[in-house]
Amino acid sequence: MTDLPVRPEERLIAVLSGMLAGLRHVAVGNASPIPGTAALAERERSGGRLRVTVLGSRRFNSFTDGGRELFDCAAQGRIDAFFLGGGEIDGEGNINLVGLGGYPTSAVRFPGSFGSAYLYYVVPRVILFREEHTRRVMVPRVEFISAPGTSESRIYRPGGPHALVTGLGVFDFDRSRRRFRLRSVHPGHTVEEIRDNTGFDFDCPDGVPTTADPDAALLAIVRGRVAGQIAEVYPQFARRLFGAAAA
Amino acid sequence: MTDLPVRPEERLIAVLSGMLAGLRHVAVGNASPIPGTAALAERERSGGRLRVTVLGSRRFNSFTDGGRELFDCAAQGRIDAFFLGGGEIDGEGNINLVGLGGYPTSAVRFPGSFGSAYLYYVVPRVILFREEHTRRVMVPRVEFISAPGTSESRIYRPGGPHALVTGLGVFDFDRSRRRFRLRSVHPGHTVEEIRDNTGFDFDCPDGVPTTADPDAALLAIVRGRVAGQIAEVYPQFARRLFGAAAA
Amino acid sequence: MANKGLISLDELVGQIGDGAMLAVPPDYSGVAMAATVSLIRRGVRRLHLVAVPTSGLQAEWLIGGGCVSTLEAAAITLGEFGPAPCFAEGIRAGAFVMKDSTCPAVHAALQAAEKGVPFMPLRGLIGSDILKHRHDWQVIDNPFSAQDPIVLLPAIKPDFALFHALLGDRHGNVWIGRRRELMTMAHAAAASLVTVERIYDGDLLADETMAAGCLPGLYVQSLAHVPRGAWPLGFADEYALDADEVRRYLQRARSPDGFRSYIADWDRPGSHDVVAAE
Amino acid sequence: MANKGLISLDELVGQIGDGAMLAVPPDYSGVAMAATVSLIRRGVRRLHLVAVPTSGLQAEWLIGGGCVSTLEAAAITLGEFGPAPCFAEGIRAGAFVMKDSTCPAVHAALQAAEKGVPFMPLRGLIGSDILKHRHDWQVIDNPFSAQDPIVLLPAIKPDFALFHALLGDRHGNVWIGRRRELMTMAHAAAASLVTVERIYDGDLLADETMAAGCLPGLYVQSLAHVPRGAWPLGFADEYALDADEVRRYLQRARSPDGFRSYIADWDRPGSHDVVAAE
Repeated sequence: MTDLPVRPEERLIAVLSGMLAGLRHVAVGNASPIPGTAALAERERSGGRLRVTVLGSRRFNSFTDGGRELFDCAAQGRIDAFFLGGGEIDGEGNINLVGLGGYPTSAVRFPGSFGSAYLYYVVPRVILFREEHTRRVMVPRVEFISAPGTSESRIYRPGGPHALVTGLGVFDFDRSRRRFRLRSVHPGHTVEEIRDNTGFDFDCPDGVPTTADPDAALLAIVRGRVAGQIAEVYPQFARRLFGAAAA
Repeated sequence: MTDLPVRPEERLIAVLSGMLAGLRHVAVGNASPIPGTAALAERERSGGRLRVTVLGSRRFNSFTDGGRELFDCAAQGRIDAFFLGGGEIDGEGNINLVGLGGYPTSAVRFPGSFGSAYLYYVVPRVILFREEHTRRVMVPRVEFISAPGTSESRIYRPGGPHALVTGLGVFDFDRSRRRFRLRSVHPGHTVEEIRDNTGFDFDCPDGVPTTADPDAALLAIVRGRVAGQIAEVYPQFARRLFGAAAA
Repeated sequence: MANKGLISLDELVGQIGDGAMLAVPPDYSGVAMAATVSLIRRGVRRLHLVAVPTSGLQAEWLIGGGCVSTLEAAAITLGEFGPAPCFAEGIRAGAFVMKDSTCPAVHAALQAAEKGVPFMPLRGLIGSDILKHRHDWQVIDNPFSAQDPIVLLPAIKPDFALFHALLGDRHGNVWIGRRRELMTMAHAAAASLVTVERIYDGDLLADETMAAGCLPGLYVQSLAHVPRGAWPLGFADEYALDADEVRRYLQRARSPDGFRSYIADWDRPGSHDVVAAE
Repeated sequence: MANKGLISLDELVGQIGDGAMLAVPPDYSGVAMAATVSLIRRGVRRLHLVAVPTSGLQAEWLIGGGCVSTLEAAAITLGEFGPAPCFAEGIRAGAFVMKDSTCPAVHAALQAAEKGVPFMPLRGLIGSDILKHRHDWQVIDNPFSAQDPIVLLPAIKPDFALFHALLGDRHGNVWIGRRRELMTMAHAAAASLVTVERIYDGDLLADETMAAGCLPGLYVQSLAHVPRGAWPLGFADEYALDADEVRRYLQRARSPDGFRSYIADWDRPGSHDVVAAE
């Protein structure tokens, strides 16, 4: 299995997984196969010390107090990391999950903000993840702020954006400067390509490295045990990527 | 069974039971065998239309959301009647469940206010019940107000005292006048005896009637089915009064 | 059970009048889809629909049926099936008042109703455009701290909670298991209307293990026995989402006529094998 | 389980340091009495004890042992056994700070901590002397209404929740059944310490029926296997209150020496048959 070439999704899984090292508990929301796989992979690497809650899973979800427990648990400081996406994401880390072209009568309506307007504030390490990296998504300024990237200092906010991971590269977020900084570019892509496809300004050091490939140990974990685990919640994803069924 | 003479407890049960006629739901707190028996008797008379919640019972307690559910349920307007006692009760319906001789370092400490400082406000028909009717209990002014009998009009208060039932007689409470009014005197006792043993002033119409004895139908219910039901929670009470074991 | 006992599906939804505030669970938590179709066919109007905290096909169909005048939700999503067409079109046309929320805000506002308090505080939200557009929400300074603004959400008090559950007994007790948002909804609502997959013989509360996962009949106004009552959504371990049926809906919903005929023709599998009212 | 796994009773209570805020359930809800004795023998001091919302023999013994500097409770009662002597004497002597409360206020303040909000509103209370003496509570005007004062209670955030439950598994999951106040306590507390009557082989969360009544190990810092861990109190359907033992206690507690020797001699029935740490 580990002889197969590294697929782009596996590179993303490796990047996201690395951002969870040393944490106690990561939660993964709905419609998040890659973050879910990353979380389960890091759980394996940690020898089970990382607790993983995957919404939609039975095995990896121990909540027993209904829909509110994820949010209460986060508010209690018991969730270290969470993943959020965005129909639009801007350079200050604001995200739009609501719509485009006017509000409330949006011409293009997204599903809605889900728990973002809460979890973005209370989870210390929120990782923004969106595979599509275009100027349609990475905009100068989101049309509707489902949740802001930063807040004034008097606002209670133990949480916020930690990084942005896309199909082109990886950015860190600097909360005090309210800006992204390009950390790495995925193999086969360039800084210029990222600039061309990003509607906002970001910090870009000289000589941005290429995103590292996952090492063999991680690949073995992902393609092995974790492929079977994630298949419980995302059977089509697991089958397509790993040829795996629920284990 | 119904040939036996009416016992004082049965008279109290009949009085309390009559106060629950036509209600949807009555809750009975801890250490309340006589109110519990009255509630269950009225349930039988209503053909089961009166829902009875008896704390400490398994059969007559359907709560599944923990200790708060009684209070939440009351706040939702789903509990029509509740019983409260008092180490001290005064003429304005104030009750003291905390202590005597200073606060917080009371010389005589009672257990505490339990839920009275809440249920007295939100349950429409709170029936004060205390068998001991002496000047020690029925005082001019309680030393500590666990819960006040009345509130200013701007205070949210759908609930409050409905009546006071003691070992000597029955009082109605007039919320607008903030006073008790003697409704009946139990057989074998007199208005004068009640006056002598009451530390507060109350309204007393001419010719206060004698508390009616329970009718044969109610006695049969109480001594029959209900004696077995109340024995689940109050086995000693049921054995002593009715010779009954849990049924 | 507060009053009506075990009744038919049409009787159940017949209690939901025009203008009612109706709370419904998310797609994974037991959605009363058969009841929803019955409601649409009856032509209910001006519902204030509260998704707890999100909805999918149910909100989509109620909107398509012209039943909704206000929608409060943290999201409306058909998941992998893409945009919900009637929802999207209703938003474009301003066909209903959209009250965008966030998941924990819906939960907290229902808890306020459950506890009989007028409001509930909630962290987060400040700086979000959700808050900017929710004129029914307020920001106060936390009285226990200096310089600490916090949002207060008014209680949401639905007239009805409507959902589908696995088991119900003849006392109106309903087994909901881990799906405790159904309990909060039911506590918060004036009355709960429940369809159940199966009738449980006996008293669900008599067994402590079952009781731990029960909504007591105290909160349940009536209950109808509706096998496959969540179809075409999936339900617990009973049946999976019927993806073909959802795709069939999406095809037919391309026109208003198509939507109408879809709802008129809708028939859940096996529904003729069962007597709904018993 | 957050970290410590299945450990001995002494290790369990060893985590509760001087000055800790400790939340405990009422006598009917699973009181960790064996753990309490272990705590007293260890000589813990300055506990801030929160009864959720009342306590009995457990608070009485902790007070008698000189372990309590602050007590928050809606009531302390030994029920039919009459006044709790150490509690009554402690009140008279001002041996600890007494924070009188009312049941729903304790529940609501724990729910505030559970939800991570700084306060919770509650009806009632206004005009009560409880409120008059609770300088940590505030009255505000309901911002959603005119002329409507309402009490705000600050969150109670215990360091530890300590209780006894029927079943625990090796993942730290604990079956609490209908006793949901234990869940609120555990969510509100930084860590939960639990003694269990029996160890459950397997995963309590793997079965949906059991899961509905479980506190997940996520909240449980450690767990000790302590059969008859609530004795002499009764526990669920397992054993009834041992009235003779309570009377024995009351007799011996007439003097401080008597109390000390009672605690020193205390030994729960059958405790030598069992290996506490496994």
